[in-house]
Amino acid sequence: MEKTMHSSLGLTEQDVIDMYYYMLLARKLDERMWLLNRAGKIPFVISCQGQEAAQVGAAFALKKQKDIILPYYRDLGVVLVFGLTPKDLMLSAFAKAEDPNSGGRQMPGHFGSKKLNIVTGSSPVTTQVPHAVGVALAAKMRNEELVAFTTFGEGSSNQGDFHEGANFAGVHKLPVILMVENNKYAISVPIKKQLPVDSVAVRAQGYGMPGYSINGNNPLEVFQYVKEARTRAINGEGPTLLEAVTYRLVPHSSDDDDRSYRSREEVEEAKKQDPILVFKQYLYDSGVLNDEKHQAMVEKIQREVDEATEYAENAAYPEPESTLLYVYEE
Amino acid sequence: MEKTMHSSLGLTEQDVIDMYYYMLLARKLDERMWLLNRAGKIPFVISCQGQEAAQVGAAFALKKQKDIILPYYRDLGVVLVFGLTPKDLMLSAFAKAEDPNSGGRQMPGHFGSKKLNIVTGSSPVTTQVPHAVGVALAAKMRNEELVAFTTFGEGSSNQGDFHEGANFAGVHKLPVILMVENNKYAISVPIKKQLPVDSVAVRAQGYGMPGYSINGNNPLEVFQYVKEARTRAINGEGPTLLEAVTYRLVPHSSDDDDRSYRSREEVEEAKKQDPILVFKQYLYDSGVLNDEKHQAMVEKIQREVDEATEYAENAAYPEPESTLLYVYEE
Amino acid sequence: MAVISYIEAVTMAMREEMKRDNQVFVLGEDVGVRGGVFRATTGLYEEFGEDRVIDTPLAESAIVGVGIGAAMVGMRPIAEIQFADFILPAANQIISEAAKIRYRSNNDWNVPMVIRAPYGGGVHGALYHSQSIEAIFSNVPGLKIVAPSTPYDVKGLLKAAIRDNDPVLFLEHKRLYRLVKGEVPEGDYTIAIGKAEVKREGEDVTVITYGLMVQFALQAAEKLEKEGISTHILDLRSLQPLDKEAIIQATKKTGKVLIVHEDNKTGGLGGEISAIIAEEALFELDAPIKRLAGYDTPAMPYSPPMEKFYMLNPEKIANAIRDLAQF
Amino acid sequence: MAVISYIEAVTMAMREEMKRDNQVFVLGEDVGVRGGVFRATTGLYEEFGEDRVIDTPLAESAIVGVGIGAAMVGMRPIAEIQFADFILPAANQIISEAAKIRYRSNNDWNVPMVIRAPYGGGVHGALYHSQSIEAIFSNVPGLKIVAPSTPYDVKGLLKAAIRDNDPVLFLEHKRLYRLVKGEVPEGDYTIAIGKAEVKREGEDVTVITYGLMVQFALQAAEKLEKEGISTHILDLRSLQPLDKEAIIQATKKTGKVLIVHEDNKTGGLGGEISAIIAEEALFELDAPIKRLAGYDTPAMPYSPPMEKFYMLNPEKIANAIRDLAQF
Ligand SMILES: Cc1ncc(C[n+]2csc(CCOP(=O)(O)OP(=O)(O)O)c2C)c(N)n1
Ligand SMILES: Cc1ncc(C[n+]2csc(CCOP(=O)(O)OP(=O)(O)O)c2C)c(N)n1
Ligand SMILES: [Mg+2]
Ligand SMILES: [Mg+2]
Repeated sequence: MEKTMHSSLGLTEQDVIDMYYYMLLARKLDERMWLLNRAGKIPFVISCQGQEAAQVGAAFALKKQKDIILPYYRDLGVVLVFGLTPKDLMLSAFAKAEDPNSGGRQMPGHFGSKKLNIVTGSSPVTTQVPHAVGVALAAKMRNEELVAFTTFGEGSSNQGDFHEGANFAGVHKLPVILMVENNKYAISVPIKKQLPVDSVAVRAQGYGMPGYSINGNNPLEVFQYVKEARTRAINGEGPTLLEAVTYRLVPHSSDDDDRSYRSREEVEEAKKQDPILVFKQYLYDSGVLNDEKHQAMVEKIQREVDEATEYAENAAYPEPESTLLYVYEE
Repeated sequence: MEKTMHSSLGLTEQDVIDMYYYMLLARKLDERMWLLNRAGKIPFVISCQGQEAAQVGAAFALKKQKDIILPYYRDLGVVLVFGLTPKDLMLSAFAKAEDPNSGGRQMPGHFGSKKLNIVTGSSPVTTQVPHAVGVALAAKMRNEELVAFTTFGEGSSNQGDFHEGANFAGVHKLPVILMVENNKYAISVPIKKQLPVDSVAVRAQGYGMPGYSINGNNPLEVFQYVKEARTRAINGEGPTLLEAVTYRLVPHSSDDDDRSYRSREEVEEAKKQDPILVFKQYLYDSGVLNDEKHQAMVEKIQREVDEATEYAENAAYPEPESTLLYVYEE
Repeated sequence: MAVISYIEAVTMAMREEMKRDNQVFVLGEDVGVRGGVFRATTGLYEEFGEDRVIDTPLAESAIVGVGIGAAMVGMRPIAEIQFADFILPAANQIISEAAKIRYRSNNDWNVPMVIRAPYGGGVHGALYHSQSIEAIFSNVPGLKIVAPSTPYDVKGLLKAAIRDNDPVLFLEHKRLYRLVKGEVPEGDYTIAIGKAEVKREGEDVTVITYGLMVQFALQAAEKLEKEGISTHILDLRSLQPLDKEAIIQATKKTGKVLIVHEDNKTGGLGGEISAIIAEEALFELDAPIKRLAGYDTPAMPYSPPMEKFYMLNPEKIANAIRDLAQF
Repeated sequence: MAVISYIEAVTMAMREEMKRDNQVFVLGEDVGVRGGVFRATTGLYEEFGEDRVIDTPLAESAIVGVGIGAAMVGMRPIAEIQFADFILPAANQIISEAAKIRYRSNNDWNVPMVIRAPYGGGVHGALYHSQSIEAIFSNVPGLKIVAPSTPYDVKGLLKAAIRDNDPVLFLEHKRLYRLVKGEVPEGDYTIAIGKAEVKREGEDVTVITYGLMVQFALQAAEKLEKEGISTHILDLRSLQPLDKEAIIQATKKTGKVLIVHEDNKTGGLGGEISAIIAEEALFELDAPIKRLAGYDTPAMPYSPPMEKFYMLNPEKIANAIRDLAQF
């Protein structure tokens, strides 16, 4: 990265420090959740680790309270930027009543908050792609200046819903951004058994939209492409397919053991490109960050994570009988 | 077309006369079915008219009794070449017990015959694409030298099953040929409302396979591309996506009225490229066919269609109680 | 009051709702210029334009999925599935998504969408244009299912469905489209989803049914009246939620219950209805609870003698009622 | 005879059948090197190679659809759906295709395929990793459905399913995978699909159930025995076709029937079972036919107190049996 990349993109020093802060916050929350899981305190974790740059870079290019996002289960970085707090996320991890995503009904990673423009997500992969297209269709019909932004894994791009949604968006030239977070694996299945092509982005051509494969370890590059895609969308030029190439640094979830299907060397090699490290180096190199400031940030995050954990751990569970609520409008 | 195109493709005079014969036979059978429908004798017709060249050209490039085909409802031309007789097809149109496709259980156009390597088809579009891929997978596993060949409309290429099937075939480099018969409409919906791209063939790139858009009004061009695709498949080079560009010369089916959604001028214009006329002209120009021979062929076909109609009209219906048979193995 | 057909009532309800609320729009295959393959959307394209009457690509999962997305941000899509038989590519979007969105978001998001689907046989539709699909969706909390039998009910229920804040699967029997005409007021009225209606009062045998079979049962009852058999007919109208109270009342009325549906018997909705009675009104019964339903074959064949063999009709229903009356 | 777990019985059956018949192969997500997310295919990749244990792209409609294609030309695919909750993208391939191919081709083509799907809750799986999906497929003539409750039954039924010439949906309860162990012979045996089994003889109340609930019902019966209540337990094992004869016999045995399933009550399989009894054995009954089933919510929530509230357990079953015994 050029040392001045951020300023050439119109980002201030504070902006990039904020970006880094969100990336680190996502990472630290995620790490804490693993600890809590291993300590038997929460049943399940699904991670963002390795994908924070793609997530935070993209979210910074969107307009909060205006754009509507449909994130997938790894998008801790996206939803933090959009306004879910560490406390909200810990409440979800502990499945407590106050969890704003689902009131403890869904597993962690199933984000949703109407007031934050985060559309509720589910587990069956890729169903959010047609939803995002529908959100964009509504925006177009109502002449609202917003984009719908959705993400999914490269494995999930093989589902029929990806194809049907992308085609619909292309035909109607809708303001939607489809971003694949290509982390090289679908659980244990490596790219070459999922995809006959090197890049999911090439599929864009079949849907009459631009497609770009970009470095998902660089939040600034992701920021740039999402921003451009947003501009095109707002200008009525239709959808964009982006593929942010990353690597999943940890097992698929807390139920997985990745040693059976990938070598430790491969993982170690990937860790050298850990987006947190790479971006930290950039900020140091650009003179935006130094050890002192960094230490302060780490401590702040530490406190936030601690507080969130403590609050969530002590928060009340939902009433058992509340299981029966909200099947239909009440 | 070059006058000698067929010989440069290794086709004899007899071969191209046979091709033409099957095209004309398909057309005449189809026309008869419309008459029977309008006379109230059969409840439903779905047509091949305008797509005979694509169908017959493709079928000639395959190996009967070896390759396995999964045709769609318009493929009268394909299944005639593969061995279904006019009688068989009229038995299906009249829904008689002897219908080899389904014993009168399915609408006409739902082909199937195990002994002729024609896999049973259904109405929900595009489900045959994964089936074709599965047939090809089996062939690969068993080291059998054959290809699976399947067809579908351009509208149907927007279904998830197209994407999922094509991707699977690409990943496993399977011996399968996917041929889109692009007749410009999905019932009333014109291309531009179905597809954001000019050609379905561009989608091939997303599945790591070659894709070609070809002139579906020229049986020799279709023959050539299918033959090449077959060779690739047999050589272990994997699948091919072909798009044969045609035009649907008649309404979608006997239940449709196309005047509400396309102009008569457009249809008349397309009729100038009617593949039967174009190929007839080629055969005349090449000196392979003349009025006398043509007349004899027309008369032969006339007789075949008459005989088939008469036979089928007088054939027995299935026993009502046979409705209960073959839900499971018996 | 105009006398119109069942399908005209479908169109009238949509037109009135589209006028009333500009968030209402239609999407599906051939719904635009063509006005739908059955003509249910006739005139809507001309009146409301191509932005609100959208010819979609041929992809049911997208039709429903895009509808869900639009509905979540406050639009009121009416998605047309061309034939109910082709709803299955959208099963995941309907069952995993539309039906679960309110629940999974703890009441934060909801899906005010209608999915219209022409279903049923007796139209030479063969295996894939004749199916009844209600059973597949009858085990899906969060989804409502409606299946009217008259033009009047069509209009009132379709308007209620469009205004409902939860997803509604609206099943229109294809054979009823032009078979049945009835009086339908021009103006605004709705019929509450979840309420059954007694379509005929009687004393000897209770028939519980819905859709086309209501009409057939009424014809059977007419005939049986001359034989001195009095038939009570309950039209469920809504299949989810079921009107349990009405089912129990109808059972009490005669003590003999015949459940009729065109769908396959095994695993059909009749099982649920019978179970409600056997669980909550067993001692009201004077005879076994009978089900008259489609055979357990994969829908009905094309060949006319087979289709006829498969389909229920007023005679078959009359016979079953007679048997039960004589029990 | 080895004592093995329910999931080991799954693996053993597949391994033996893959050895016996080289047309048998496995395809699904993560079934290869990983041996399946639950480890059901452990060791198969190593033993039979990547051509016969295929890690597919993440696309259920293709997993089933490709399986169908291979099966039609004589292979015997075992398709794994990673969680039953994710079977819906394949609903069209299963219901419109696999189940109808023999019928629509007038017995010319057939689909000898098994679709394995881990289902059920009580595993902190939340809304989308806990569902019971049998009801959605119980109205599909042409498809068979099996849902065993013990390791012995797993092995015998899975082998029968693999050798069956029609498509079989093989439902494995996730919670049973490691909860239950039992004696399973090494060698070859099959259990006929369509045959229920009395898992416990009793006199006072009949419980008709399947899957995990068989184990819970056995625990409940154990407890109630001490209270002097004798419970008869019928394990359906096959859900399609149902063993009607066994259901009627079990009803006659006590005259009081409790149907138990984890799936939502409304539209669940219990309706069909109850209806069979109310139609064919009504006068054998001494009490209303009771159903104890999951609440009508979209599956069970994640939060432990809610999951616990939702899930059936031996206590809830014992209470229902006790109520019925006292009726
Ligand atoms: C329809 C469906 N099938 C299967 C699963 C189980 N599953 C959960 S995540 C996953 C892999 C997803 O891979 P990818 O799309 O690459 O996303 P990643 O987890 O790598 O970010 C699978 C198979 C699911 N959630 N939904
Ligand atoms: C899944 C599904 N949805 C809808 C239909 C109804 N339908 C039958 S043919 C057709 C149009 C098909 O268009 P295309 O694929 O271009 O083939 P063509 O008929 O033009 O040859 C439609 C919508 C269907 N058969 N299957
Ligand atoms: Mg991935
Ligand atoms: Mg077409």
